[in-house]
Amino acid sequence: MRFAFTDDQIAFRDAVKDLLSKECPPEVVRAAWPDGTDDHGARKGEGARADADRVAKVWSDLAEMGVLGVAVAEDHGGLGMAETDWVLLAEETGYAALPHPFVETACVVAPLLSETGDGDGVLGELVDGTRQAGAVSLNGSLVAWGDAVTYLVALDRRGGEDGWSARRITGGVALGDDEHHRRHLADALDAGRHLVQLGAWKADATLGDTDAARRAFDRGALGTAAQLVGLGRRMLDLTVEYAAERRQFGVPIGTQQAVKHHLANVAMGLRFAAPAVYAAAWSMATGSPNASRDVSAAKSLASDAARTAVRNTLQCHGAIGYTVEYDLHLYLKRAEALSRAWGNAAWHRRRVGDALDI
Amino acid sequence: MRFAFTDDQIAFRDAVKDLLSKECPPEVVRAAWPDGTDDHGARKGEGARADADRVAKVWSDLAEMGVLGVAVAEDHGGLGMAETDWVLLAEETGYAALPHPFVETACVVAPLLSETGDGDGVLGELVDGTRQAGAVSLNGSLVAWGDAVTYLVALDRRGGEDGWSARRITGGVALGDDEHHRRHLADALDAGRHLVQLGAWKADATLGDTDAARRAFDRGALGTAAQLVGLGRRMLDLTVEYAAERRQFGVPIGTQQAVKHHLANVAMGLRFAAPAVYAAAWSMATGSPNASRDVSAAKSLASDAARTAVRNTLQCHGAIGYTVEYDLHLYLKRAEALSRAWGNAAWHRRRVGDALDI
Amino acid sequence: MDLTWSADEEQFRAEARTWLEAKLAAWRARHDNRILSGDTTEGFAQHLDWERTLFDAGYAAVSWPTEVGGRGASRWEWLIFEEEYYRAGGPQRVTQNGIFLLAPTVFEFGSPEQQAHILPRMASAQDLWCQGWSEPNAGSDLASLSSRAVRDDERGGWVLNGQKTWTTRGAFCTHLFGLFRTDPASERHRGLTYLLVPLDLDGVTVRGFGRLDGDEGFAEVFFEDAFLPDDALPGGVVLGGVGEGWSVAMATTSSERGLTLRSPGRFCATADRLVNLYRERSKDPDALDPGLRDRVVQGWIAAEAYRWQTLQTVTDDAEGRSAGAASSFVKLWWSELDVALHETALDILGAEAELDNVWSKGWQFALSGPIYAGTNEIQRNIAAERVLGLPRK
Amino acid sequence: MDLTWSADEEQFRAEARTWLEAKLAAWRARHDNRILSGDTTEGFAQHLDWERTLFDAGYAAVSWPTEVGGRGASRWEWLIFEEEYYRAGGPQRVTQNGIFLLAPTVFEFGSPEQQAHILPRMASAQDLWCQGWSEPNAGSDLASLSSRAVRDDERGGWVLNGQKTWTTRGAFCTHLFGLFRTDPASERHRGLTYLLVPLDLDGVTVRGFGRLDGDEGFAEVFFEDAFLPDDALPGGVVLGGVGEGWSVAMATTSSERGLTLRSPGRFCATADRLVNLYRERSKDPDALDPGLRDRVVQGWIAAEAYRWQTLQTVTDDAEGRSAGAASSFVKLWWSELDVALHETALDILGAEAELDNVWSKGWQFALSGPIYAGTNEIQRNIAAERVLGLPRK
Repeated sequence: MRFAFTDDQIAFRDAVKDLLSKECPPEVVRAAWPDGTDDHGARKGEGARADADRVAKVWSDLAEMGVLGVAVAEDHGGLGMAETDWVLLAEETGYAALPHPFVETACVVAPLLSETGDGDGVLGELVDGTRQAGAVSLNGSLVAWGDAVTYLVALDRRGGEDGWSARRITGGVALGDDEHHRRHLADALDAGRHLVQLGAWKADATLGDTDAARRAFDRGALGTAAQLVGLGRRMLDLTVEYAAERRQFGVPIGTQQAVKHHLANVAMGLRFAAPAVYAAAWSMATGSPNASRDVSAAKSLASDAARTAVRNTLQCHGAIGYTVEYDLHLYLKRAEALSRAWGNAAWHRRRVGDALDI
Repeated sequence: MRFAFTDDQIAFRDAVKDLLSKECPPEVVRAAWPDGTDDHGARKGEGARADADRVAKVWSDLAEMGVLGVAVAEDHGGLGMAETDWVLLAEETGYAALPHPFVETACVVAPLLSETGDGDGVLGELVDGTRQAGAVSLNGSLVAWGDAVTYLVALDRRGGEDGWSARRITGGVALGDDEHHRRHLADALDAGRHLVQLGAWKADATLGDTDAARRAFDRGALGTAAQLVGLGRRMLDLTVEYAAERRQFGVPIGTQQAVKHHLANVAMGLRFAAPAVYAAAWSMATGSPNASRDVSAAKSLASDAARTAVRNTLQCHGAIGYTVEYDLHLYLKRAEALSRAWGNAAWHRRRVGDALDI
Repeated sequence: MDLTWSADEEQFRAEARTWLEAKLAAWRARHDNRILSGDTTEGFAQHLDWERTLFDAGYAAVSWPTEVGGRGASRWEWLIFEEEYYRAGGPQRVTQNGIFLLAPTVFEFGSPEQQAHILPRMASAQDLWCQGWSEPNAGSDLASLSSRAVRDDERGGWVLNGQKTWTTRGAFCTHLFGLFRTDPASERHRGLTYLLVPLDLDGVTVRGFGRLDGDEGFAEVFFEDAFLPDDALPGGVVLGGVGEGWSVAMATTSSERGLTLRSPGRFCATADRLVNLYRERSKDPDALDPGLRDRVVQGWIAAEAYRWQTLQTVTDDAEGRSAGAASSFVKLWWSELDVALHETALDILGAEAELDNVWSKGWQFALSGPIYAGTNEIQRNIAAERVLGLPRK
Repeated sequence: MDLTWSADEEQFRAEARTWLEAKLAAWRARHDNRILSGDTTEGFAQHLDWERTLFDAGYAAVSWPTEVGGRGASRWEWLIFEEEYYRAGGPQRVTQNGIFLLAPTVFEFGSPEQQAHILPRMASAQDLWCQGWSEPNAGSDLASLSSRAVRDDERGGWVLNGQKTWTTRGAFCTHLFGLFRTDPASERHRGLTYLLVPLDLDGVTVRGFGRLDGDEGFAEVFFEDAFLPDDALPGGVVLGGVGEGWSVAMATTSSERGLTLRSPGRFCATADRLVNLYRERSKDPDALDPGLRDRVVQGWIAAEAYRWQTLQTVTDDAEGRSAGAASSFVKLWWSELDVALHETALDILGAEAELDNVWSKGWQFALSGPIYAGTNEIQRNIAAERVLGLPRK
């Protein structure tokens, strides 16, 4: 029994953390927000913008570091690592609110293709960062970074855990097929996610068996859970700093018990979600029969912890947090979006309930 | 439109409040707790005891004031008053944690018999206080003050709102028929409720139609909701007083924001439950088609408000509230018991959902 | 107790309902059924058109006397109108900060000349008022504000310096009402004056900026030696006396915290829509979490409780039993209810919740409720201290 | 990361499981399958019988060295034993305040002579220790205590005066460990001494009183010129030095707040029983609110999260990465989890919840969790200040 990461895993995490803190600061996250007004007339991401080239650079830097191929077999050009190796990296991409489909590309599609033979021959491009992958799950139709992804997979479940399927989406009014649907970003809460709404689509073939599909979905939920923990920590860090500085009634607001208790609750949720996320990574990495149950437990805890963080950190900021000029909203909206992506907390609890046979 | 009680209604309430504050202080509530140890070896109500005669006296005093016949027609010897007249009285019996079946006798069974002809000829005794009535509802089998009541009604619902029935329980191993089951108090959370567990029973006849039965149940839920509001207010009063006096860290604990917020939440819950309870009384009194829905909304709000009061007032007291020597537990346990009696909050919300056709 | 409406009131309701239905449809049609947020440049103009439609029918400020642009409706009729307004899907009132926050203060503290000038122009949306309370260092702690007005007797007016911020719809308004420090030696809530300021003065700069949802709902207002002449408005620019700003403002603030800004109609309408959403979506029960029905009903009941509580409060008020500081409970209730109703809707919508729609936009708006008009933490302090009597220190 | 148990550990688990099953059944049979609460006079005697059964097999304090009555088990084995103990339905340990609160302090601060005397007698339940921390005016504010011990060099000992209260199981214990003010001029946390006090001294009066559930779980302990001779215990009655009481006590308090008192086994077992209760009751789905399943699963997951978090903490501890003040989060989590698990069970039970049973008694017990060992409000302050670094004042 040893519940801790190896020194190598920590070192890799630290390297990615360093890279993201330099190359993906708030102004880069902000630069990924679309310019101009949306259909409602609002300028959602308004504020100082970084050079848009920097947005692309983060992704190629990550590719260079090998991060995008972390879960791809070595003979496919990856690092051949397991969930326990990348879960901390996913957490850091959450902390940075990385404006790219890291989970979909590196945690879901690339390892799925690596496992099922890469019949479409795209794995090399996914690993070297020249192509991004997307994934929709649970009959969803919203593709994150749908204007950029050029390889799209649907992960669905029909009739219980044995009914999982992974299909490549190719035809119909799917991504890229139809100029009207292509690159038209939906107006959404987190415009930095570049959501594209998928129309009716078709699939030409199934990728792998039901087990591979289930594991692909579980990796998506796990990676998202890790990102939520990272996002929660970012919101907490921002708020602790603000609460120590901001003065009202002659004292820093952080001296107020109400503020302390709000933030203690945020920290508590994250402190108990994180080990569950790491344990789920271990269950996945070791092929535990409880892997799906553990992933679902982790995602529900992480979703709930992130939502507590959203509510409490906004409240502790007050009006300044309620503006798009201040950075909090970048992380807050990502967290709110991801808390429902890949199954919300209640969906995952129902799955745990099924596993517990109740 | 006028959402307020009449001067007469307030005056009657004040008279009952005065009576109960004199005749039903905590030591009288405590005197109603059984002496000695229970089956687990615990002495649950331990502490200073009042003369047990005082327990009986409150009931006869209430009878003398006409309170027990408040909802009985004048030609049956009652005051012929409506729900809006007695809802505040019920609230006061909650505030006092009156150790008698006020709701069952005065709000449920007496008006039911008054309406359905009093075939058993017991109404006079119910009104003059020489007999107490009990009621079980929703397939329940626990009779409050089951050692004292000698007229027992079952109110059940089968298959929706049209399936209500009111039956007098007479045969089987019911109350009073069998020495073994009679007066054997069940060990329970609130020993002051003198719960008796009913065995298999039979009924000889149905009292009134389905509508009369439904209204009898609704009056039970309404009276209990009012008692819960009263109990919540009592717990709040006790705690505000304690928090202003008790000093820790050199200041009254009531200066701590955490204590303030706990108690503000208690007060808020009660402030919004109370009008819903009064509005439900009005709906009942005027035969509104929404009466059952309004009663259920009121009971769910009152149950939730009382539970918040239970949790928060205990927490604000700390260890002293966690003893049977201090009075808080008398009200706290009654509130916890009544929050589930006559349908818990979730049951009543399901009933409101049915009424909303969802 | 009588919880029924009189025949006259029912008549008032029926008229309002018919009128709203027709006029809202016509308004939408005039704008190609594409109504933008009132907190954007284009949307604000659409909403002004709606405000003038309301005014023409005497519905802009139903409870005001007809002389100043209202309809002389009773408090009860006002509640009825609000119920109908939100039931019909009427939009947020872009004039609300004037009508619901400034106007009560003008009625209480304004001179007859001020009332005669300000109120009709406000009701008709000729003058558009925004609130100048908060400053960068004075949010929850309003008494710490530092924007100052220096008397210039020679020119006959005030010289304004400082900055206001989080000024709702400031970028679209013509006038600002706010507190300025007129006694430079004063501290906290002393030495403040309530001033009425046209925003087109030289030295006043308004910069709109985005709220959480990106709408330009906020503005910063900068005052740099801006000269405010005494005759900028007929009857003068001081409301309620020099140095009296705090107590005058508190009257407005308690309006903001109290009944007027948030009538139950808005929340009951939202709750009804939530019930409808659930009814629609539960046709496919597999897609919904079974716990959601309970949450929907809980929201509906809480909105209903708010309605009952309001009817009780209005009665008490009419009969001289004032609620006083109890308005803190009201603000806590509606603001947390609004978040809960929208959060439940988002959970029903599932993945769709991420897309902009009435519920997701409404959720973002609801999140401001526990913050503005005194954070809910401060409201809980007030409730505990002033209503329950817990010790301050 | 390796979340599997070694073959030796699995062997340890299997032995414990077999032993517990057999011995618990035998113990219950010895008492006619009528086990009373350990906090009643009759029940305490039954539980002492159980404690001695544990001791005889080396299971009373598995992680202690064998020389002082333990089994020399690793921290991991201790966790395994606790899991098996609660899974088997083992009773609350009536010796726990000695074994889990005093013993860690004796290991850290006790002289070899004190250790050799106190620990084996504690493990074997010959001496039964209760905690003398709280006083009527010193609950959450422990540093304000005023019970005093005056040095009497002539007689060679201490004269005790004052009162302790809320002393768990004080009425059944033989010894008390607690803090006494030995420097009369001192204030707050200075000038205190950690004393070990036999309760049969002249001048010591113990009065048991009822906890919320009526069990005599609390006692008041009165000291009236009670003389505590230095040789009342071999090695002396002072633990850790005169005047050092506060820092010595904080070591114990952090044990109380940390891992040792509340191993995840207890909550995982409760969660498993809750799952079983739901499975049983959901056979009649009409009787159950559909939202209950979600709450059951939520409780189960939270218990599981506690287990993972504990495994992480034990690893960190073993590898020298101390959790420090983070134990406040642990106390918050398990105490609120315990209430939630029991509340959910009561809601499943419906009307039956009112009757005494394992869930309703457990619920009352759970309500003490957010209060004792530092209220949850104080724990949140500590977590915010010491872990997050928010300013104290």
